[in-house]
Amino acid sequence: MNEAQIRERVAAFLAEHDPHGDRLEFLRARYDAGLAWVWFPEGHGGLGAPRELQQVVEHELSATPQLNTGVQAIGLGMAAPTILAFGTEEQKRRFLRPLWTGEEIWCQLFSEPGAGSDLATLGTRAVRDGDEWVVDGQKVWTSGAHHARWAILVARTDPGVPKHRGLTYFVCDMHAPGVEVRPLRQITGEAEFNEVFLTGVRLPDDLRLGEVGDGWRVAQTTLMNERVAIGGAPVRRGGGMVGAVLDAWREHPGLRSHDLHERLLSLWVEAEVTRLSGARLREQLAAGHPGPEGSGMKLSFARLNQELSGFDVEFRRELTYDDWTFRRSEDVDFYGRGPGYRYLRAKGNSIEGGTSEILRNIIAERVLGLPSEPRVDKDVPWKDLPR
Amino acid sequence: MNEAQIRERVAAFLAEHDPHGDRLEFLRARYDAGLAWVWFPEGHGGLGAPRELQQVVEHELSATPQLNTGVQAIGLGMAAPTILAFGTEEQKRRFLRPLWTGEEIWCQLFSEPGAGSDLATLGTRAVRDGDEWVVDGQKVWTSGAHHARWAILVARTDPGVPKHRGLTYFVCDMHAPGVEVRPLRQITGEAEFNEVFLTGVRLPDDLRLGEVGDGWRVAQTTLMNERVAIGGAPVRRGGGMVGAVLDAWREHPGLRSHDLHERLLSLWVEAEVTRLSGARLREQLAAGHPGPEGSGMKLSFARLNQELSGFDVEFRRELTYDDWTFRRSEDVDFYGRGPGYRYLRAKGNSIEGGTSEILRNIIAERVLGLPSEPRVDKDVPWKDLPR
Amino acid sequence: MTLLYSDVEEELRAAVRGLLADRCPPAAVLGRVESEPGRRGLLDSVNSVYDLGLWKTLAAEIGVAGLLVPEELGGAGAGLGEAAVVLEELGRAVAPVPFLTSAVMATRALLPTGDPLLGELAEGRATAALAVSFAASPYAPGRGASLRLDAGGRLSGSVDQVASADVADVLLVPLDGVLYAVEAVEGASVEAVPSLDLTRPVASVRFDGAAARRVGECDVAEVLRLGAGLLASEQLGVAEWCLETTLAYVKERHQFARPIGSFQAIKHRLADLWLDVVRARAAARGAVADPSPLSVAVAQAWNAEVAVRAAEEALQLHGGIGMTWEHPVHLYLKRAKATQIALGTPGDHRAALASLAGVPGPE
Amino acid sequence: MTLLYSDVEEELRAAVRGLLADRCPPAAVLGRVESEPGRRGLLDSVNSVYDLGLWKTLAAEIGVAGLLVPEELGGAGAGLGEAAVVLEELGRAVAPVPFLTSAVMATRALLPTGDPLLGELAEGRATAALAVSFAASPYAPGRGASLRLDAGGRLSGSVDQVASADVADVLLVPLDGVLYAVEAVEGASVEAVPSLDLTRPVASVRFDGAAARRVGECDVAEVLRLGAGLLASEQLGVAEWCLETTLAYVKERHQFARPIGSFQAIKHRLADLWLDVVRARAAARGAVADPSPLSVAVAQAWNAEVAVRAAEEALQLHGGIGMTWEHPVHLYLKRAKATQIALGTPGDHRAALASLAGVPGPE
Repeated sequence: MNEAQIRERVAAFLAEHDPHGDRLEFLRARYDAGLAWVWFPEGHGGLGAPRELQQVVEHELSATPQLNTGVQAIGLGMAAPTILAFGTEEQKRRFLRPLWTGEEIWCQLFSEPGAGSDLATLGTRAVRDGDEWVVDGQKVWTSGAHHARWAILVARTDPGVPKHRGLTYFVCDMHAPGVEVRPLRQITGEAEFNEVFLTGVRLPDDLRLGEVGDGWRVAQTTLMNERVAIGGAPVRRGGGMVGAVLDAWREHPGLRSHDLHERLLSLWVEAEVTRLSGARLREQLAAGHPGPEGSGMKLSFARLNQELSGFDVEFRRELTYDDWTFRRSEDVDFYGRGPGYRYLRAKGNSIEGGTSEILRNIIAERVLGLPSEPRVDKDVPWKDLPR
Repeated sequence: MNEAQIRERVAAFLAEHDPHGDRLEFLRARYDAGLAWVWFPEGHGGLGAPRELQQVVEHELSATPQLNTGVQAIGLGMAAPTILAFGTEEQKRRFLRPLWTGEEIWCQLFSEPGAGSDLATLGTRAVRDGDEWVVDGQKVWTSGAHHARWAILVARTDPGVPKHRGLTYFVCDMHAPGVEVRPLRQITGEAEFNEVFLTGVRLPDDLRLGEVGDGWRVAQTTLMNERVAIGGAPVRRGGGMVGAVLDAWREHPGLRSHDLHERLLSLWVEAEVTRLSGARLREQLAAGHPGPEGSGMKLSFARLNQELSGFDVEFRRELTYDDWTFRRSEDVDFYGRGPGYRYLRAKGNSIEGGTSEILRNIIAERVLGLPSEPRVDKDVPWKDLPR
Repeated sequence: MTLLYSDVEEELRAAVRGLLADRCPPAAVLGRVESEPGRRGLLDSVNSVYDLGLWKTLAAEIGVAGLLVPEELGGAGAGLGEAAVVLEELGRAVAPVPFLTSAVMATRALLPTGDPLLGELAEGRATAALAVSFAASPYAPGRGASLRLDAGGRLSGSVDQVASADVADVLLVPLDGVLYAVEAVEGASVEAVPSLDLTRPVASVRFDGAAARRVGECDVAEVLRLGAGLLASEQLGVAEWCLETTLAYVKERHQFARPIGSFQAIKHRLADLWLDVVRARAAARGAVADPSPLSVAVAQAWNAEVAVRAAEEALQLHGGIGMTWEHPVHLYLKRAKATQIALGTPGDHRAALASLAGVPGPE
Repeated sequence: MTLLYSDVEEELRAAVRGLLADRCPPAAVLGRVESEPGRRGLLDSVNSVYDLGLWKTLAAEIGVAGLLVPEELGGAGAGLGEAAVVLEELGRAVAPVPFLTSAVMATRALLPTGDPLLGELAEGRATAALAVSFAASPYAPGRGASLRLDAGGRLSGSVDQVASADVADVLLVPLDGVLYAVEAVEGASVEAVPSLDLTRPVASVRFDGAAARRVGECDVAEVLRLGAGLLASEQLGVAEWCLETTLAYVKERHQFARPIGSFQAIKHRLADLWLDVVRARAAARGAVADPSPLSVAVAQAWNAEVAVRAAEEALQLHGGIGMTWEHPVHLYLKRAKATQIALGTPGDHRAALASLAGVPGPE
C-alpha cells in the first residue's frame, strides 16, 4: 500500500463518516476502517501498511476527533504493541478496539518497591488455581491506575528458577476484587502516580499474555516501546525547557549576571546540539536506518531539564513555590506551573522509565559493546537471591 | 624526649660539627647523632623521639647542608620506612646511612606494563637458586633508575598461589649484571622515567626484605608512604598551579573574557577550599588524629592541576610549545617551563602513584565503607588468571 | 587560627544532636510541613511550620539562643565556632527553628546597640526577625525591600521573602543605616507564602504606618555577611546528612542481588561527593576561624553548591523512593536549593572574589 | 536540509580512509614528528612534519584539493559536506597535510576572485596558506597580525602562529579587505616554531618589503567562519578516534582479572563520552547543512570541547601507556587542545551566540 492509496482510503472513509457527529462513533468507525494504526493487521485497526504511512493518515484526519494521548498513553504506547505481538486473536479482538478509542484506559503494573532498576527481581506472586491465577503483591509508580479498566501486569509464577525465567505477563482487571489504588504523593506536592495493592486478585487464565514463564521476554517489548516514547519528541530551536528559561531571562534583565549568562550560553549550546541529535535520529529512522543514538536521548534530556530548571530557580532568586496542595494530577504540566515545580518534577526525569544509571549501562553494553560486570544472580533461583 | 631536649641535642651537635666544612662529613655526623629522622631508632639515624619533633630539628638546622630531596625522594620517602619496618638489623645498618646522606640513590621497581592499577598481578619472576634469587622481567615508570645504586623490587616467587600471596620483596642491586635501564620518553618530550629490563639478575638472599611470599604486605608500607608524600605539601593561598595561572591572568588583561573570568573564579574557589582541607588535615595530623581526608588530597590536586593548566593554555591562546627536545629530566619542573608543558605533565598527576580511579575505589571502600565489587581473582592461582 | 573543632564545640554538638534526635526526627518534621500556610497577622504563630516548642527547649536547656550575646547582656558569650556547630546540627535535621534568623542575624544586628531586647532573645523569651529579604546579600542588602519612614517616625512599605518573620515577636527593620524595632501588631502584617523551603518558610512583610522604635545604628551588609558565613555551616550539615543517608541506603538497597553501593559508578560518585563535603567542612571552618569577606565568599561559593549537589545526588541514588513525599530527602533538597539563593548566590560570592582575591575581570 | 551523510560522502570517506590507513598510520605520523623544526625560508619544506607526498596523492588520486573549487575553475565543484567528511577522516588520522589550510581556507579566500591560482590549488600542484594567525577568529580576524603595505605595493610586517605556512608555495595575505599573494622568497620569511600540535605546526611569517600581487577583495572573517565550521568536523574525527581507540583498549586491557571496560565507572564515563560524540556529529552536520554564523558557533562551541574531553579521557583510561611518546594518543590530545584555540575558542563562539541566539548579557 502506498501514499496515494492511503489518501484514497481516508477520502472514502471521510465521505462516509461525519467528523462532526458523535466522537466515539467516529473513532470506532475509524478503527474499523483500519485507519487507527495502519501498520497493525486488518481487523485490528490497521491495514498491514508501512508504519511511515501513519503520518499521512494523521495529517489527513487532523481536523477530526482526536485521541486523548495523555490518559491513553500507556494503552497506546505500551499495552497495544505488546498485545499485538503476544496476544491471542481473541485477546486482540477483545482489547485493542476500546483501548484505541479510549473507552477503556490502561495502566502498567511493573515496578515494585523492591524492584526498580532490577525489574526482573519483582516479587508479586501469581499462583495457579484451576483456570485462574491468584495474584498478591504491591506495585508502585502506576500512573492513571484510578482511571484504568485494565493493566498490564508482570508477576512471578515460579520462584524456584532464576529471576528472568519465573515471570508471567498478564492483563489485570482493575475492577476485580482485591485491587486497591492509593495515590502516591511526590516531592512536588501532587500525586501523579499511585501505589496498587493486589490482594488475592483472581484473574482467569485467558488474561495471560504469552506463555507461562515467558513474561520477561514479553515485558521487553513493552519497555522498548516506553523508552522510544520518552525523549523522542521533536522540539524547535530554543524550545522546551530552555525556552521557559529564556522567556524569564529576557523578561528580567535586572536579574542577569555574567556568571549566569555564561552558564546559560553553555546550556543553550547543549540544548541545541541535543535538539540536532534528535532531529538527526528522526531522519535516520525515516530513512529506515535507526541508529543507536536513541538510547541516549532520554539521558540527555533528563540532564538538560534538571540543569535548566535548577538554573531558572537560581536566576529568579525565588524562595516561594506556586502551590503545595495535595492533589491528583493526570499529566506533567511543566510549563503551566512555576519554576520551583519544574525543578522538583525534573528530578524524576532521570529515574522514571529507566534511571540514567541503567541507561548508561545499556549504552555501554549494547551500543559500545563493553563487557558486562560479573553477575552474581545469573543462575541463582529467585527465592535464594540476597535482598 | 621533648622539644627542649631536642634543641639541646642540636645545639650540642652544632658545637661539635662545622656546617661550613665538608658537606658529606657533616651529614654523616648528623646521621650518627640521631638527627637524621628523630623518630627512627637510635643507631639508625634517630633518637626514638616523637615524629613531630623532626620539624624542630629541621628548623634549627635549616642553615646547614641539606639533602637533595629530589633525587633522594624514593629512598627517603619509600625505601627507608620499608627497610625500617621489615629489614634485618644488618640490612638497616647497611642501607639506611648512605641512603639518608645521599651517597646511595634508590629507585622503585614495582609497576610493569601489564601491572599498573592491579600491581599485585605483576609477573617479574624471582626463582630461588641456592642462596641466590634469579630475577627476570620488565619494570616501568622507574624514576632515577639511571642514578640508582639500589632499588626496591617486588617479584613473583610463587605463580601457583593467588596473586597477593606469591610475591616477595627484595632490594635489587642496580649494578648487577642483567640490569638494563632505558629512558622512557613522555608526551612532554622529555624522559623523566625509565624502563628497567631484568635479565637473569642474581640477588643474594640477604637482599630479601621480609619473608618469602610476604611481599604484598611489605609493599603496602611503601605505597602508603608514597601517597602521603604526593599532594600533602602545604601551599599558600593563591599559590601552586593557581598562582602560575593568576600571574599570567594579571599580566595579560587584553586576553581576559567573561567566560574565562567566571571559570577562573570557580577554579580559584576550588583551589582555596582544597588548600584549606590540606591545612585542616595537617592540623589533624599534628593533633594526633589523622583523618581519612588524606586519601582525597592527591585526587583533588590532580584535578585542579589539570583544569588549571588546561585553562592556562586556552587563556594564552598559545599554539606553540617551549621545547620538544628529547632529554632526561630529574624532576617535574612545573613552574620553570611553559603552559603547554604544565598542561601535558599534569595529565600524569591522575595516573602516577595510584590512578584517580583506584583512589576513588580506596575512598569508597576504606573511608565510606562501601562494599567491594564481586572479585573474580580472589582464589585463583596467579598463573591461571585471565590477562 | 585552627580549622578543627574544639572540645567545647563537640560537647555542644552532642547536646544539640541528642535533643534533635529525640524531638525532631525526619518524621516529625514531615508531619509539621503538612499544614497549609495561611494569611495572618504578627504574633499568630499557631499554624506555623516553625517548632517553637523545640526552640524554647533549645534555648532553655542548651542555651543556643544566647550563644552570640555577651555574658553581661545575658548571653553565653560564645564564639562563632559554637554557633556554627549548632547550625551544622540544625542543618542535619532541617530543624524548623529560628536560630539563624533570630539568634544569629537579628542578634548580630542588635549587638552594637546593646539594646535590652538582646537579653530577651538570649533567653529565648522573645524571637526576632530581621526584616530583610532572605534573598538579599552582603552585596545587595536592600534587595526585595521598599521602605520609608514618615516624619512621625512611622514605617511604611514592604519586604519580600523574609525568613522566619511569621514566628517573630519583633521585627528589626534596617533603614538607611539605622535599625528600628516594630513590636506592635497594628500597622504591620506578615503573610506567610508557600515557600520552596518547607522547613524555613518565608513571608511577605508589610508596614502601613507602623510604630517603629529607633534602636541604634546598623551595618546591614555586615550582618548579612555574618549570616552568610555561618550559613555555610548549615549547608555543611545538610550535605553531611545527604551523604550519610545515601551511604546507608546504598549499602542496604539490593538490586541485581548486590547492594547498589557495590557498583563502581555509584562508588566513584560518592567518593567525589565525599571529597566535596570534606572541602565544605574546611571552608565552613575557614569562615569561622577568619570571618573576613574573602573567607565568607569562599565558604558560600563552595558550600551552597555542595549542599545542592549532595541533595540532588541523594535523591537520584534513592531512586523512586527519593521522589516521594514520605521520604525526607526532599526536605533537604528544598533547604539546599533555597540556601543557594539565600544571602547571596554562589555567583554573587564568586563575583565578590574578583576584587577580594585579586582576580580582576575583563577590562 | 539533512543531517545525514550522502552516499557520495560515504564513498569519499571510504577512499580517504583507505588511503590514510595505508599511508598514514599512527606509527608513520609518530615517525615524522621526531624531526626537529628549524629555521628556514619559504619553499624549503624538506624538514617539515607535513607529508607532502601523501598530500599529492590525496589531491591526485582522490581529488580532495579541488573539492570546493567549481568545475569550470578546475575543481570538483563539491559541497561543504564532502570537505567535512574529508576533515573527519584527516582528524581521525591526525594526518599532517594542509587540507584545511590550503584546500579549505586559502581556496575559499580565493574563490570570489576567480584567480587562476585556484586551478593550481585544485590540482594539488601548488599549496597556499592564508597568512592569518591560526588563533584568529571570525570575531577577531586580525589577532596576531601586524601588516602594512607601502606605496610601492610591497608588504611588511608579521603574522604569528600561521598554520601550514612552512609548506605553502604561496602566502595569501588579507589586508584591509583586499587579498594579496606573496609568491617570492625574497622579503618573506617563514620560521617554523615548536608547536603544541605536533601534526599541524604553526610558523611565524615575516615580510620585509615583499612583492605582493593584488588578487581581489576578501572578507577574511567569512573565510575564518567557514574554516571554523569545517574544523568542527575535524574535531569530530579526533573525538571519534579517541573514543574508538579507548573502547578497544578497555575491552582488551585486563586488571583485576577483568577487562577494565567491565568496570561500571569506566562504562558510565564512556557512555557519557559517546553521547557527547553523538551530539558532536549532529553539530558538525548542522554546520554543514546550514553554515550560518549561529550553526558554526554552536558546532565550534561544542565540538572543540568534546575533542579535548575525548582526548583527555583517552589518555586517562590508557593509564601509564597513554603518557608515553610511543602511544599516539598524545598526538590527538595536542591536536584537540590546539583546535580548541584555533579559529575562536569555545568561549568566543558562545559569546557570539549571545546576539545570534538572542541570549543577551547583563545590562
